[in-house]
Amino acid sequence: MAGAVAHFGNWVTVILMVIGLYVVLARGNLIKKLIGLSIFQTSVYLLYVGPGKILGGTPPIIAEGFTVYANPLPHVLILTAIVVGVATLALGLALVVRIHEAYGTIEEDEVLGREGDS
Amino acid sequence: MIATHLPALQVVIPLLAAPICAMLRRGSHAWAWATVVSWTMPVIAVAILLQVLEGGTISYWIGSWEPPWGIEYRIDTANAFVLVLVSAIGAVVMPYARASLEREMPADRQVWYYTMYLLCLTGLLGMAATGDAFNVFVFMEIASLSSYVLIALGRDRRALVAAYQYLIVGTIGATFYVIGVGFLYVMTGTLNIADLAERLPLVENQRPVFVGLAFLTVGLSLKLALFPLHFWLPGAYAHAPSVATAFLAASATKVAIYLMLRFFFTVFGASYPLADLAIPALWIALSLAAIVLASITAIYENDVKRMLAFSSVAQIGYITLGIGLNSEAGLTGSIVHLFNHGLMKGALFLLVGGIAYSTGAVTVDRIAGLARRMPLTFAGLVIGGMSMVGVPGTVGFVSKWYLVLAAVERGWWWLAVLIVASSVLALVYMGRLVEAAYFRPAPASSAGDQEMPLSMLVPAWVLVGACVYFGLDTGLTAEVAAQAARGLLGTP
Amino acid sequence: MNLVADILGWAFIAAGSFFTVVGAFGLVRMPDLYTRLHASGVLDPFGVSLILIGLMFQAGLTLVTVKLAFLVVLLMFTSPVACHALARAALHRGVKPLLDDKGDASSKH
Amino acid sequence: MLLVVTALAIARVRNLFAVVALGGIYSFLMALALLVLDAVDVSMTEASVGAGISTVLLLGALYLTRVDEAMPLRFSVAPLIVALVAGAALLYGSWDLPPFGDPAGPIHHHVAPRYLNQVMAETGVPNVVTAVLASYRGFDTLGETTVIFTGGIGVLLLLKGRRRRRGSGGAAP
Amino acid sequence: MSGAATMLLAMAVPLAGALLIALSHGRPNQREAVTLVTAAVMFGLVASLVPEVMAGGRPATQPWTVLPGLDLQFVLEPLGMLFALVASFLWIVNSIYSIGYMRANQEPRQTSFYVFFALALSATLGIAFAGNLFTLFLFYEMLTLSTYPLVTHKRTDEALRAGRMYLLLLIGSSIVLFLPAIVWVSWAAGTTTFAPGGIVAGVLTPGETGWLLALFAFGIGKAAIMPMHRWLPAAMVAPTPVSALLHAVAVVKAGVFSIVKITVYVVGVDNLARVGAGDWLVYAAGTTVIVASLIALAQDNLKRRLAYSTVSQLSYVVLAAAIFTPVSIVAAALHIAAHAFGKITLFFAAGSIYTAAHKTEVSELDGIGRRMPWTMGAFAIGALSMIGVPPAAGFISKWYMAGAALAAGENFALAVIVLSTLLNAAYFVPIVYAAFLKPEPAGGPDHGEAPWPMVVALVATAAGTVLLFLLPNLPLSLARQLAGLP
Amino acid sequence: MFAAAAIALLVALGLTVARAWLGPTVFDRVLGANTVGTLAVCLMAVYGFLTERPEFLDVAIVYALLNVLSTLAILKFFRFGSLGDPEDEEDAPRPEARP
Amino acid sequence: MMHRETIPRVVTKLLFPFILLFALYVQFHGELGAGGGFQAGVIAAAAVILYGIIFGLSAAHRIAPPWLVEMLVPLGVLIYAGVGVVGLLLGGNYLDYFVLDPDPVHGQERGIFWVEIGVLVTVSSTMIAIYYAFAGRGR
Amino acid sequence: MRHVSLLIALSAFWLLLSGVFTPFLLAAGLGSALLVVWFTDRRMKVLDLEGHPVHLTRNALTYWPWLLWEIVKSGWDVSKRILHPRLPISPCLVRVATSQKTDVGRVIYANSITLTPGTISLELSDSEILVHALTREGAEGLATGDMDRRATAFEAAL
Ligand code: NA
Ligand code: NA
Repeated sequence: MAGAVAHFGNWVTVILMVIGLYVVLARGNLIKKLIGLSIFQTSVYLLYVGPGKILGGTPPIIAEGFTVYANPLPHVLILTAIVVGVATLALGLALVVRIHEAYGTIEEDEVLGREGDS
Repeated sequence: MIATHLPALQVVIPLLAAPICAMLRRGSHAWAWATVVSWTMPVIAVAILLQVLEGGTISYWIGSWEPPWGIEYRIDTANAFVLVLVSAIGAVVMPYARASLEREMPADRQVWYYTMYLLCLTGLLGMAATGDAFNVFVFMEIASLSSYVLIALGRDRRALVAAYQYLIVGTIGATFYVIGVGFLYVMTGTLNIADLAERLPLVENQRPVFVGLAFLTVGLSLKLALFPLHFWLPGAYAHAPSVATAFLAASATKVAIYLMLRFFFTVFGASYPLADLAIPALWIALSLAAIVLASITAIYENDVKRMLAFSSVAQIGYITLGIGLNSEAGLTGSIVHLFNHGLMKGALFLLVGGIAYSTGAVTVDRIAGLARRMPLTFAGLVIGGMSMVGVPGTVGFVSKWYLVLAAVERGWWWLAVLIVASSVLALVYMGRLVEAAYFRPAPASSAGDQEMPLSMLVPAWVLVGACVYFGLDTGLTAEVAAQAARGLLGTP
Repeated sequence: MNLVADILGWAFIAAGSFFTVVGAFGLVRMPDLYTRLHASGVLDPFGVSLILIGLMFQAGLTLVTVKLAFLVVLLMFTSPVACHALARAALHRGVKPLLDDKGDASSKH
Repeated sequence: MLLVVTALAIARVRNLFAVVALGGIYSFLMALALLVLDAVDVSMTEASVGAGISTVLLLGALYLTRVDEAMPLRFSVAPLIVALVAGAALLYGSWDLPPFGDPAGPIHHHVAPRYLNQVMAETGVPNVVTAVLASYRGFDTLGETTVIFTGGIGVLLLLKGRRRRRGSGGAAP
Repeated sequence: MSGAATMLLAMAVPLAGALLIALSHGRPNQREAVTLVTAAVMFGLVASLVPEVMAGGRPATQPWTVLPGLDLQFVLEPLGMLFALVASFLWIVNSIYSIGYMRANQEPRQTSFYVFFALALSATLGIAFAGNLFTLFLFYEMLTLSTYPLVTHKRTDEALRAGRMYLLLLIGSSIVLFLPAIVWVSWAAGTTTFAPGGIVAGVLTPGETGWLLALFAFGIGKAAIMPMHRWLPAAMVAPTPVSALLHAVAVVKAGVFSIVKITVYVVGVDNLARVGAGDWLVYAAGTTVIVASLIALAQDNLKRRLAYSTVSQLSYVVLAAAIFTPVSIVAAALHIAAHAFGKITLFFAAGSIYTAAHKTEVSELDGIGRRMPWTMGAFAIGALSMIGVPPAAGFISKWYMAGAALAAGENFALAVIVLSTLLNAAYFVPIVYAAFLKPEPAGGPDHGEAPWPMVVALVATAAGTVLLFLLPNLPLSLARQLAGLP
Repeated sequence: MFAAAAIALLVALGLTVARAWLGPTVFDRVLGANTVGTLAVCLMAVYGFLTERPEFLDVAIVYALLNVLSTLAILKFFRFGSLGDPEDEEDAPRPEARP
Repeated sequence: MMHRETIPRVVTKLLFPFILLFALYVQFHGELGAGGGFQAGVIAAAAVILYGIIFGLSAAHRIAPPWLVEMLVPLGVLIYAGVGVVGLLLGGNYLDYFVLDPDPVHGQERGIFWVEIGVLVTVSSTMIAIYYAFAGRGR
Repeated sequence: MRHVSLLIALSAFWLLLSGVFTPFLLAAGLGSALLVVWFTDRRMKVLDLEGHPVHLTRNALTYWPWLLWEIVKSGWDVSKRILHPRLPISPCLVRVATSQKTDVGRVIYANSITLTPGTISLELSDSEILVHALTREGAEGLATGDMDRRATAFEAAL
């Protein structure tokens, strides 16, 4: 039981990853896929930041009266990951817009179906 | 003085050059700027390689913070070699890009396109040079994002779809990589690759480490298009602008392979000898599947760029096969083929791009009889094709030789025979091209076709020449690759 | 003085918590979009502001209080804007409000 | 928990506007979770990116495309299996991770202590995250800025300029 | 000039020739002059090496190390000397013939024809001079590639199909079987350098030796041991000079040459005789001899009949080698030369008939001997050589072969030789008979001999066939040196 | 007491997410999103007191600001179908509404 | 012309100065508390985007001209990477801030300050540029 | 005038947010404030009567407490109805007349309506506001025009 509680965060990470990955792989809508991709990426945030936390600690901003701080390194890494994620999303959406202009649809099946008549 | 900063300059120069390039107003200026910059890259890379060969591993502390607290650039023979490959390909394609892009892209986009190219170069060089597992991810994303754009701007609308699919797959791959690194980080507390290698034995045989390795492997396999995770590659290579295809085919997957080598051998090598895991059998099986199935697909492919793309998947199979063989000869074969395949695929894609420049689409039917109108192009294609087959005197032979040697060393005769026999498949698909171009009558519609401009032909032939030169003078590449292999294996 | 502030603070926080939960409950219970908007008005900004004000009493005269005050003002400014825009957009999109029959003794409905 | 519910809702709902709205919720909740994990900077970033920029981006894309997702032709099992296998692997691996919040974990004893203990003496910056971000690992952040730059120029390259007619494949050969 | 330098120069000359021919595009006279001069110079260089080899010298050079343990290496020994001599001489004759044939039939793409012909000759010399298996393999493949454009010269769909078959069978077999065999040798013996007595002797077990020999025998598809022979009849679509090149000058000869060379210098004759691992080869080769002869008998198309004759004759060489005695090796070496002269004569004749009379079928040749006496006379001599009747060169080699079989107690081989001789006679004699003795059908075209260069060439090779019978000293002594006989 | 407030806010958060999940119109979801934003802001403030580091209110302020931005963007967009000009907004193509 | 969106217009007008100042506050206090160049950039960009949403894209183009925005995107990277080069020129390694000032700690502060500026410039301008690209595509 | 007042407001805002009084940060604050004033005025052009209604500060002191009390009263009322088992609501739409002269005034009034639980302003035009009320009583309360008068008085204090 204690183990299950301790791993609650991990469960959330795992479930988010599964949902995200499933949406990316299974959904045909190109925008929905990108959203799934974002969820998939955010699952990583918890994976990194979770272990950085120390119970009874505080955020890693040095202040008087505190000695136990969370590990700042995962935070730094995830900041970068978030930025990368948003850049990817922007680029992906730009591509979707162009695909829509070229094919008139953003459903994967239809796009692939229309490749013949280019 | 400047010699000590070469590792940083290798990456920082194109990184600085990219924003400057973006501020330029005219495509021709941007081209000139990007050319100048990309030409300094191989100079630096070769200088680094010489330094490494002379003085051993270089460690450069960015921001003067000592590793593992700061980010370290750590260059040994293996990545110095990769730097040389990437920067050389980058330099060669630039003169080619001008004429090629002028036909494929509106003028107002060219400035940014060259910016993207410089960024892609930055990313790839950074991935190869850095000694920090997370820094790899950052530069991987620079390279990936820019390559999505480089691909998307192909003249065919299918380029957009290909780029989109590449973006999805590439992002999943990168995220898997980050997850893998995350596990390793949580178990060891460090991100520095050398430090990881030191600290992993302390947490040997723990599940998070295994899972980390698995995620890393899958992530990088997606990036390097290991069979069956290669599905994104043919579309991406087929529809991208020619210059982008040539550059990416010759360099992007290679850097991912280098990273795979780095993690398999430097990081995990000490504590988890590959032989102890179930991975090698599967790995070799996948590599062989790549070689055979992708080659067969290439045989039936009518679009020449797609044919070459499938051929790339097959050739990557050779490289990963060498990794799976896990011996000095095998790794030497892998590393030298990584370099050699870069040369020959670069050459072939540049040549095919030149054909596309004249004819628009490049299908086997379309190039019928073209050899007479474009003799130099097709002569290069023949040589490149021979290299692909592995004819002695070309680079393709050298790599296969080491792979066969490694297979024989292990006593796996069947594997040696398969490696050799698979060349026949390459012969068939390259033979189809040659037969069509030389031995079929040209359709009347091809009357206006002519050789691509010299600015494109010369770069292509530089790579063709390299295929032959390094096939004849193998000392350089094979020796360096062997040293890199020893470095990765930790043997003297 | 401190004690008074403390007690006042707790009172505000308790009231705020109450209204917040009630508002959220209304958000679920109300029959259509517009009535739900009313329920959300209990929560946002009303209940939330009460909590924030309570926190201000707890913090005393510090920078934190100023920031909390800013937050309250911000919510006061922005919440009605969002609420109004939402209702207006819904109306324009043809989401019909559920109306009580005019003239009836509707209050006992 | 709520995160999971929201994520499921995102997966379920077909109107993409609703998905955008739910995405906002998801982001807020994620930010909240990050705050609870003491990752203040990350939380702030996730809020500004997830709730702000992503929303605007998605809306922009939706405006240029369409709002509703088509019904899938069939329920495909393969993606689910792939996702579940990856999830199982992740779970398998995370089971043996150091317990949550345990100060004995390896990451609290290697590399990070120096940041926390020396940061004032070495950089004079109390926000350790900022110090690591901008100095110790400043090169990562340079790369990160370059990623933004890449994404920005990439979007401009794709979307700026004349809009091509629908269906035209591009320049004629 | 040292022997080694002469060898390199001899290989370089046709390359330079190819370049000059290419540069002479559009000037037929210049182009053909260059071809002839190149061929003559090459022959001169090769011939100049004879005294040294005869004296027991083994000029050697190692110009290039591809990879550690992998060298480009040339060593001239008697068998190579003999092969080089035959090939370079026949090139001269073939060139003369080609000039007549190509012009008379107004073939397209003549420049590329001469260019690739020259390249093929360079590769052939490379094979003849090869000092190790790697070098042999390299030039073997180069020969395949350089002859591919010649095989597909007509560019028709049929020609392209034949070309595909040609490439796939030859390169396929060489890569799948030949190359692994080389790797095996290299791995087992630590070297691929040819050495008298064989380099795997004592290294491999008898069973392994048998397998190795099989890999070589079938991997060297140019030797056309069944079922690797199929490319040869298919390649008949090519112009006659190309057929001559394939059947006589270079390609199939390179195949049997390689087998003999490997038998002698890699596996080792004594070794094979001792361990008995190669006995099956006698049966494989013998079967090929008989089956191919029977097929030849059934062919009406003259060139196809000649092609199957070649398949059968090549297996003579293999058969001889597979008896594994010194005398049998002499026989094999001699038969390479003898068959070369005989078969080129036959093909020249077939090409002349085609050029002059546009006839391709055996059944059309009634009475043609009277219109083309020189041609059919030469044909008769070639046929005699094939059968093994004096005064043609084929007799000597068959004589040695039969002797070796007798001495070794190889009754099967002996039976094959006898039976196939009868079969050879059965498919050649009727042609000669019909040409000279049957009446010409009415209404046929009125024609004389083919253009004079063709006639000159075929008469020269026919004369060579006879000369080889009368003065066999040079080939015989080379062959005896090869076999280690005094 | 802070904890009690936090629990109350969490309960409210759960109910709001339930509304967002249930819909049924897009506007219900937007309302849910906006309300979650406000609740999150408040929760952050409370959590700051709970952990004795109330100065992280900055984060809450950022949230509040961006919450407005995203809500306005969604609604503006929903009415006029663009993030662009008010001048031609009535002419702009409208996406289909889905109740 | 009467704007139909009176309420949002009036309220956001009121808020703009404070949003912008808040962005700058986050920027300059990145070393002390949460936030930094990235967050500040996003907030500043959000102000401009909000302006565009309320007043129209052309109005947004007026206050932040596209050419300027497109120049600022690379400029930020250049500033950041340039700080590294300065470190190089002053005899340190790349991105070495210690050499930026005789007092190494002060050098660190100075370096961090400037790279954060670089991040701010690139992030804010990129976000605006992306918004422009999407919003402008529809016309 | 507005510039100065905004500058002061922003500077104060900075100081309150910051709480750190190093010379550098003080200078940065002043610089930032100046920058923002310049930008909002010259480029955004939002620094007008609408955008910076400094003139309204005086009357805010009387209007706001009254409004807050209204909010509390209505909040309690709506809460009761939410918790009531029978959910006693009677939603209706009403149009209320406005007497404010400026947009700002009308916005203040409309926002006050919305802020008060139980009523939401839906449409705003020059002379009236369309209001959705949760209950008929709420609608009638608005119809008395008390809030309208107070809002007008607030606005008129210029
Ligand atoms: Na109200
Ligand atoms: Na209200």
